[in-house]
Amino acid sequence: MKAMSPIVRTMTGLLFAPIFLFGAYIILHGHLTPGGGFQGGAIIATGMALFLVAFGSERWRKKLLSILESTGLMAFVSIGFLGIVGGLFLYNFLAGTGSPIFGQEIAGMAGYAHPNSAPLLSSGTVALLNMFVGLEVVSGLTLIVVTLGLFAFSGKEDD
Amino acid sequence: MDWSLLYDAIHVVILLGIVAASVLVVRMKDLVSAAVALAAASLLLSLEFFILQAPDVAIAEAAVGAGLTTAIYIFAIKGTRRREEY
Amino acid sequence: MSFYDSFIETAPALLVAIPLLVAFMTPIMSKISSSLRKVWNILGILIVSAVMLVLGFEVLSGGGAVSSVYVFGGREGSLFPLAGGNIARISFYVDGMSAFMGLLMTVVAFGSLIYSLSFMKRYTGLDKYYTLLFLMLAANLGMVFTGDLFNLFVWFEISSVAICALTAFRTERGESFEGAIKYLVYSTIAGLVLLFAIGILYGQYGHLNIVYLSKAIGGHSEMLVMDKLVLGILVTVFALKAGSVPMHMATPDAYSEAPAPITAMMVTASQAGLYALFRSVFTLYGANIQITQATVHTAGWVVVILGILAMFVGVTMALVQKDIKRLMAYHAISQTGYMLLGVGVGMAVYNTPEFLEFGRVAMSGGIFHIFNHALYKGLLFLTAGAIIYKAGTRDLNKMGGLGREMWLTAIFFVIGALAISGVPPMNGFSSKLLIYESVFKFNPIIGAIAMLVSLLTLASFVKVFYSAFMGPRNKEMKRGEVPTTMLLGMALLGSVILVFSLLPGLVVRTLVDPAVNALTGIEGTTGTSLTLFTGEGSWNAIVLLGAFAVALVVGLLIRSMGHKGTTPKGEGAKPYLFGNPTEVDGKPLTVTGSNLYWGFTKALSRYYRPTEGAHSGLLNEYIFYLIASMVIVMAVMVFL
Amino acid sequence: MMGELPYLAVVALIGIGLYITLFKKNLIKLAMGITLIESGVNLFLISLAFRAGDEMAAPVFTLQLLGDKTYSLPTPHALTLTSIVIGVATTALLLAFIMQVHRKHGITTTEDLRRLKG
Repeated sequence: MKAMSPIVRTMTGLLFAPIFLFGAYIILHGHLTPGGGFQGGAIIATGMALFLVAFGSERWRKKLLSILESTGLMAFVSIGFLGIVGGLFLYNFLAGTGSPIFGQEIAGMAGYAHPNSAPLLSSGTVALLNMFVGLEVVSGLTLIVVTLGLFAFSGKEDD
Repeated sequence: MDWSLLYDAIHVVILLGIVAASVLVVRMKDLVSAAVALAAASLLLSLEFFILQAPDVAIAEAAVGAGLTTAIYIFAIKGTRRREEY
Repeated sequence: MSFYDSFIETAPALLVAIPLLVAFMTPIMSKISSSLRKVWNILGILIVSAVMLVLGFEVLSGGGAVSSVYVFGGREGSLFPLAGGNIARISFYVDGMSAFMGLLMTVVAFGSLIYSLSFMKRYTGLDKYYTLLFLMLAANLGMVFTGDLFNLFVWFEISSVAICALTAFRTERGESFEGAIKYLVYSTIAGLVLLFAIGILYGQYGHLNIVYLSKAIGGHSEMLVMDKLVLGILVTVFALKAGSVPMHMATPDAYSEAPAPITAMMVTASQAGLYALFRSVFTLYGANIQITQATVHTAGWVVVILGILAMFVGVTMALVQKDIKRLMAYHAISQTGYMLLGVGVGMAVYNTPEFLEFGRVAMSGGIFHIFNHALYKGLLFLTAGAIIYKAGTRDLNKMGGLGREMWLTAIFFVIGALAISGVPPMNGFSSKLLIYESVFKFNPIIGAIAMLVSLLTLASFVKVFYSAFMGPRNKEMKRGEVPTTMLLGMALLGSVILVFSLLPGLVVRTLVDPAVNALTGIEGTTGTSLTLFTGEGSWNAIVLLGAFAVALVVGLLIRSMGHKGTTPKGEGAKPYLFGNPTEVDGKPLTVTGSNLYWGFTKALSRYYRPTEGAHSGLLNEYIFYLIASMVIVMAVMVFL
Repeated sequence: MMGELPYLAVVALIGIGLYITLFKKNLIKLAMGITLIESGVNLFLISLAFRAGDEMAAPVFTLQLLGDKTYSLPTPHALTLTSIVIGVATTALLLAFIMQVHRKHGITTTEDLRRLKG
């Protein structure tokens, strides 16, 4: 499909950054506040759809998107397999170990009645899983929108 | 002023809006209008989710239901025919 | 805890996770090179089969009780139940029935994958094909291992989406999209209704775990109306997944349009629906049978009636088909009827003295038939794929004479056709014998219908064999036998069928009895290593084959006593062989397949006209059938 | 009384969705009907979660800081999220198929989509 008028393109450029930032926030704080990988990913994908409509769809690289999608899913399952080290599939082997990657202890914080009731770097693998789900959802949903958009406007047959 | 009354009134208005928007989906012969009505229903539904204390679902519904699904529907209508004949 | 124990404990999760990992890695492997993708896929299916074999051996040799409980993210020792009996985690349970279904799915997936290697060679987008194939395997396995209702819904939907995407895989055929749309709309509506029912159960009991819910449902002094409604919905939705009449409308469309190896796997996916049906009646509603007995018996009768409808409508519709795959798809529906009938009889007499008398035998027959059906139906779909691969057409009237060059395929077809028609000594006969004898005691008329349907099945496969393999050759068809990997896939399934035919008692004892025990909680057996006990008599394939051999030897002896050296003359010198040119006045002397049973269909035109009219192809009508049958089943559950 | 109101909307949404799937011939309308049924089921699950359940389940208190005593159960939220994901996947797949049949055969209604029958 063709790109739209300069006004739309400028506005999209302005809007895209906040949408992306909001989505990233939702993903990264998925283990603390409402939301998570899927919600944040969907928000970013909405921004991508806006981008697609405004700037046209000729230069989207579907191959890259599908590789990103596979990577996200694969990383998710791999983290599950890593859990076998701790005993079982999908076992949360990072939580509370004190490791710099999301391993911060949350002991001693009970009764801390704030909506954000734990530090950002806690929760072990949950946050990592959220990120990979986010990656997968962004690329997957964008892929769906790009494919359907290409199909609808240019009639290019692939898939 | 009794705020809970206002809260209930908003609740009722949102539910009525959902039903009205879905009736519009049935009535509209122009499919793009129907898709927009569907998006409106979805957006009101996400507000309703927020009222029912499900903020995470509300975010997802707003992004997916009102955003992406509508985009997909519009693409599909572009790829087929815009009017519903009968 | 030894390594083996912890492996067994983790195995259910691995069996879902490994196909998922293989599926997601396939596109990346495919980007590197296509032979790497092949190796990766074969490696994946080998690992899955190995894990499934070990797990299956462990569970089935333990007699069928729950042998492996896996809780996601749980720590050893504190797995189950959590404090206060609150089970908030996702858990997998594997008992005899789940292991039985898992083994079945893995065997068929193995055969399909090997067959696909050359069958799908001429298509592009194969990375997506194999991704979806493994996704479907993961969904099927997840559906039979899951221990909570919501996961059942998720796997149900993933399986539907994968099936639809694969049905539409061959984009050059416009009809494939039509089949995919119909199946997708149908299964999506069914899935949403299922989610609604699960929501009702959650709202009432605050749990999704099947074990917990089964205690809660039987925990009242009498059944709640809501629970009966939910059972009605569950029975309808899972009967739809299994492809039972009158919710079968989209099933033949999807079966006939999907590539042949996928159709073989779709049969196992539909049997996952059967599994869910049995599990929801026996495990979810049958745990406190004193309270729920009346409801379970009503559900049993509903299942029996659905089974009879599926058997009869399926086989009669198959008899008039011209498309070879559509014919087989209707047979799949008809055979599903046998399983519903067998297990339905078990449900209808559950917890009464009759259950020990014939109900358990009927259930063994039904569950044994699940395995047999997946094997021979898988084989038949693969042979159909081979026939289409060479003939270049699906229309039975345009084929002919393939038997001379494709004699191996013809042999595999005959094995499958004899097994599906229940001709002794094939495996289909052993399971049908169990069903006939016990159903006859339950209700003689239903038993007679079951036998009649078997006869019609044989008739329609005679039609296929006649049209495809015999008669004059069509010049446009390709010559020669199909590639070796396709033959290998068929040979795998065919040899398993032969083993099952010779040792029905052993198979029943090792595979079926643990499954029945797991479902009903009543220990029992219906076979020794060679002989199968039907309650009335017994069946031993070796003895029958021995009698055949003796008769053959006697016949040959008599033949050797006759005159030697006589040679036939004239027309008698030309025996009617595969592919002989038999022409009269320059026209081939042949009756096309669709005219073969003209007299029969003409005589039954009063039945055929409305039945064929009901399969109108109109999606709105199909949805109406679904909703109407759901309402009827719910009303029956509540008011009877 | 306010707690029961969403259930009326659930009935309306599912009813309207079923009406569309039973009586509307246009394929895209049919897909919209399925989306409406899905919204209805999602709303049903979320309404169930609101102020339901027993003491053993872990509730979500969003408005507790404001002195509101109502709570919501987290499990149906997870169910609804999954249902939304599955919904968007099936909708996209269905619409892709619908576009394909239109491109190949010019089919837009269920009346024309009946070459597989009998």
